[in-house]
Amino acid sequence: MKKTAWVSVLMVLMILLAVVPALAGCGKAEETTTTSAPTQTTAGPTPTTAAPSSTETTTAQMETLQIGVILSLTDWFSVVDAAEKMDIEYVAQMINEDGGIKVQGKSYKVELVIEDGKSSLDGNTAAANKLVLDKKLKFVVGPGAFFNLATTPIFEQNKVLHVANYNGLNPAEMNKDTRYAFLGLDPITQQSAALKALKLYYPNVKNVALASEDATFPAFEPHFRALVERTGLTLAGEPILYATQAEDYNPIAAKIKALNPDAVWMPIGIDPTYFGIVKGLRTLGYQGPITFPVDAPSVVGALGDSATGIVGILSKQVEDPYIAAPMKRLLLMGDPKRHVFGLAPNALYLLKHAIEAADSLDPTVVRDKWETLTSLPTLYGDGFPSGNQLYGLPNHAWAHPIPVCLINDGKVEYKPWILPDVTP
Amino acid sequence: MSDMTEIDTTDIRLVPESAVGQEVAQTKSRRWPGLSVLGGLVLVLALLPLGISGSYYMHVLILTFFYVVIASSWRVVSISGQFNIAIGAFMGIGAYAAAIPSVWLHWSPWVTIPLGAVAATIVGALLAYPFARLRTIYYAMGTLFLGYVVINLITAGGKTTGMSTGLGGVEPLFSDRTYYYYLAFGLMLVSLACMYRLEFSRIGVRMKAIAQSHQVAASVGIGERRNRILAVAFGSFFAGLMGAVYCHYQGVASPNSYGLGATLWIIMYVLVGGINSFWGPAVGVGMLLVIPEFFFRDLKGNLPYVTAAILLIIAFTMPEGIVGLLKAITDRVSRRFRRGEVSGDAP
Amino acid sequence: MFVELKNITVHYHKSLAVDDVTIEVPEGGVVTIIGANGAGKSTILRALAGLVSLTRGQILFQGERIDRLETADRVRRGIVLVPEGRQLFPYLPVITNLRLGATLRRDRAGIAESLEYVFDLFPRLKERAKQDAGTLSGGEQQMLAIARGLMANPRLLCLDEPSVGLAPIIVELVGDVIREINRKGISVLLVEQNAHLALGVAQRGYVLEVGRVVFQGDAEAIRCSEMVRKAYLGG
Amino acid sequence: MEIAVQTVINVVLLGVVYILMGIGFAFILNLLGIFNLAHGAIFMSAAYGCYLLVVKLGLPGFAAFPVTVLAAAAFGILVERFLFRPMKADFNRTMMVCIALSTVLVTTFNRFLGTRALAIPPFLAGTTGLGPYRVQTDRILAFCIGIVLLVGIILFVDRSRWGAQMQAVTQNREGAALQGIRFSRVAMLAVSVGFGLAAIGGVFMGTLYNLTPFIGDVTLIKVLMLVILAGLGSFNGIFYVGGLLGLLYGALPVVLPGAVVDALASILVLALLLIRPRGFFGHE
Repeated sequence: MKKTAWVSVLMVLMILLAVVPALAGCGKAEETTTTSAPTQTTAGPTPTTAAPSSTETTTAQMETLQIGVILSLTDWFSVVDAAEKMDIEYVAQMINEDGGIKVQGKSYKVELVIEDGKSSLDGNTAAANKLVLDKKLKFVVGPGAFFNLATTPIFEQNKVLHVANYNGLNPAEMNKDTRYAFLGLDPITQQSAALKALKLYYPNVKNVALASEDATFPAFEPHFRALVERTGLTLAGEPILYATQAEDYNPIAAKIKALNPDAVWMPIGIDPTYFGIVKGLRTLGYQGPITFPVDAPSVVGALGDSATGIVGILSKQVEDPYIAAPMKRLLLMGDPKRHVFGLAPNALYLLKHAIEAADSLDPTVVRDKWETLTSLPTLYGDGFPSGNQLYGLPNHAWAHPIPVCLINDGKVEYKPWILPDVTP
Repeated sequence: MSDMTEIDTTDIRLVPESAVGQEVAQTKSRRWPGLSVLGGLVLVLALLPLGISGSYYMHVLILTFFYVVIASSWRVVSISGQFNIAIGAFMGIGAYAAAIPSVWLHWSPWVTIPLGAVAATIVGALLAYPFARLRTIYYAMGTLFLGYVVINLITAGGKTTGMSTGLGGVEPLFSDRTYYYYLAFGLMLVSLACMYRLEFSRIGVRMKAIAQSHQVAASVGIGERRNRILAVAFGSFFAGLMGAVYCHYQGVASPNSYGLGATLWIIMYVLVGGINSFWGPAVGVGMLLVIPEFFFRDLKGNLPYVTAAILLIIAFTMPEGIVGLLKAITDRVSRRFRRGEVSGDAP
Repeated sequence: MFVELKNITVHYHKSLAVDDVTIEVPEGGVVTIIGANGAGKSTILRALAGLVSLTRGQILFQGERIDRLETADRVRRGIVLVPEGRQLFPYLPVITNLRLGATLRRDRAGIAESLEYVFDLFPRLKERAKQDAGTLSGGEQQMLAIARGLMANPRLLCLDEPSVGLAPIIVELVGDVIREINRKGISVLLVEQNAHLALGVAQRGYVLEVGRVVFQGDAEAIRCSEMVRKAYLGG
Repeated sequence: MEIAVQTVINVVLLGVVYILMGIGFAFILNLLGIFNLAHGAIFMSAAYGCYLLVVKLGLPGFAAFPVTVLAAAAFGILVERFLFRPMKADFNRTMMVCIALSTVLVTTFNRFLGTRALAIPPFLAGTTGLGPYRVQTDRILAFCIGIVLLVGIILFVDRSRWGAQMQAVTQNREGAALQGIRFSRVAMLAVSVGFGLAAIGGVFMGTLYNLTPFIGDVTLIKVLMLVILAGLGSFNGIFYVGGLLGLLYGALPVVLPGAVVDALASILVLALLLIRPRGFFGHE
């Protein structure tokens, strides 16, 4: 009997152990990023929770438009997507504050239906099915990266207009037959900004070493090679590939160093890999510039004094004097020091303007209109279509000015944003 | 304690000692209520698409059917005393054997699905061969590693396998989900029938005998290695078949659906349901897949807490899984019942 | 009485192994339990050491009930079992095996003294102190097992089949060792199939058959008993 | 030449981390028969714990390191007492408990700290000259601490009372009980030492590389490989095999691209395993 008492006490403890963080987690979603930035006082008067209550009164009479969002909130890709969730919610709030999405004289309040893609193709399939079958949504934002492999067929079959944050260039994700697929940011265009910035600020660079995560690389390879050529550079040696799930990136760094390139270009990967390689390269005494998509404070925080000679693209910071107005507004809606990936929020922003341009809530009408548009506002300024030939679709993939910064000795210097080259 | 030598350094009870053929001995009258419940369930599931056609729950149920078969096939391997941590890999072999010809050669799904099942069976049996001399925890560790190697090979396969991102564009079998529902449901019924037949056949009893004591089994002329490989081949056939159908249904094949994590969850389904009972895997899938999907999906990032809590509760309160607990309860009830009628049962 | 097992009943894997057995060991005495294989002799020792729990009955040590105590607490009181099959630590050197015997002792001087004593008793072990226990011969392993038991500074040393699998000459040696141990004032409870050896060293004995005591008395009385002669002494 | 020097350093460091993790895992496996699938999560949690102590509480690295390790060891005691012991060494149940524990830890860190890649600030900043080559000072420090710890572990296992008791329990549980060794205490010690060692590995990895809530998974696989190949019940084997794995994963990426490394390394290990299915150094 003493045993059973023990067991029941344990059970209660276990349940508490499981439930308390769950509940705490629900309430504290906003705070997840503030915790990683100790210097919150510099933010200035930026109410994080006051805003929704004030807008609720004005939007109360509006009808709502549900927009699906697929993000991976659990498992490995959540390193990216957990932050995206917060920002896309801010963008929705921003749209609602501005009076929602206006279609045929009516205003629709945006309500996001966020589903967890679980960082796997299976999880994304389930999420897409849930949005399409259960919620009967007509517009979906996301998912990011190669997860579109799983979701594109479902959306196409059900004629759901879907705007991916970013994709893996796999033909199964977007091709001439996927007429409902749109893309918030064309990855090749984005990378052209990296090379352009590199050439601009380091004119002596003649060749670059390309280091990339291996799984998605085959699809990107020809485009990256063409891009290097278009920018007037050459590749130093063959591309260096590494597994997504390596622990130690020093061997990769040593390999890059052995090529002795003028600069290093890392177009695909996630933060841990970038940081690992940069740290390794700097330790080895490699002096040349390194370019990759960054979040400036994260880079400085994680790399310390190894953060030098970095040409970063896509860092969004309030102190950036060149920052586009919508992006600045987004940053000020929460802790401005948080890490903004800004891909899914941008996709939602694009979608809003496309719907308004088409003046319809029918995905097919919106699609037909969107295919005729050549300019749309984005969070980063004026967007333009890119990669029409690459995807075989007119105006489905979009690009926009890219933020650029130089990081030297742990100090960030913001540079004018670069207008990337249009991908054919 | 003369048999001390045959117990390995770690004295681990991998497959609980269930009485051989205990369930065969059940009297017919006791099986009746169970059968009628089963029949009712089959009927409800067969008619369900009329009500939920085109809803998300249909997707969940289709997945459920797949995983019931896969978890059951793992349990079939386990009745021969083999704690095989490579079942996900066998499923993956089936899936990729179907997906690669489908994507690159545009073969019909009706060809690639059987191909996947056969490939998984053959590869499964071949790979089982060198491991058949291992027992208990050595076998578990060896197969765990085997699964890891298979997934690594898939991941290193370059464009052919799509590497860690997965292979997209696998041709669908049907355009209507209802057909998938009936296909998966039908396959589940047939597979479960086959497995039931095997488990309670002579071969199944032999496998259980091997699980309890390979020496005793050998002494009565049961070929250990042969029966163990047979169990793995049988299990991997169903795992491969379901893997192949699964990848055609999802339209993609990706290594992380078949890796160590996926395999461990399949095993968790069985352990939660009860490894000692034929219906354990089905109940486990219901507990760990259907319940979270139906009722807790909106928790999103917090969903793992629910599954962890389920695991802990079961581990603490039901050592033999849910079905084990139910069985203990019905046994107690029926014993009390019988005691009222007939007194003085022989021990 | 020094050690008393009062009316103990033990089930082993749900089957009855020992049924209502009473055994008494006087202080400083040598008591033996003889019986055929599977009679439940070892089970009695295992129950005394706390490796199996009692279904019924009591175990008293100097009048104090110990049947609820953990094995370690019984060892601390001085009840030490040298198990059947020796149960050495095969991949540890002899000296470490011996020191592990003194796990619960804290008196450095006392441990050193015991070590000296067992090395005196078994000079072979001193020669092989650095060797892994698993590499010793059968006889040496038995010596080591007894020596390890002595390292705990026992007051009652229980020996489970010490002669099993040993050459006759070594069996004799075991007998000598038991007498020597007893001379130091340590009580001994000896379980044996080899009744010659057992009755040669014991003052009292119990004969066990299928979990029950069928005969008990002085060693001499047992040796003379018709039944025991027939069953265990080969004539 | 430089690449060779760097590779040697990488190999040695990775080897040290693998050995630390592997020994902890093996303690738990050999003594309790528990396949501790939460070992990677403990490793990850410790790295995050150290990060929180350094960055949030402002503790100096040299203080945070031991605090983290002790906290992990204390957590090990709790886990043994409240999660492992009630399972009565039932393999299936302990597996469920380990997976649940790992899920809870990973999810919690992912919920609260998962939105960006973090790194523990270096204990000693900068680089040190090693002849003509430069090496991160932290790596040298980690290497030195690692070697000291490994020597410490060897001494602990071979020379100390507790080490002897742990080995005794591994080799013969009942025999050990008869010497008055309390299994529950040794088990508690094993789990706590195991978790402590995992924490040391985690802090090393956290300073040298980056933190995400999922770093544990990759390392767990390596540890499983290590223990499988070394064989059950073997402590020495882990040192050799840990070195081998360090060599495979430190040197192969230099010559091979991406996923081929994992594939080749695991095939090599599988081949070795087929020669000696019970591992190379385990006791039969």
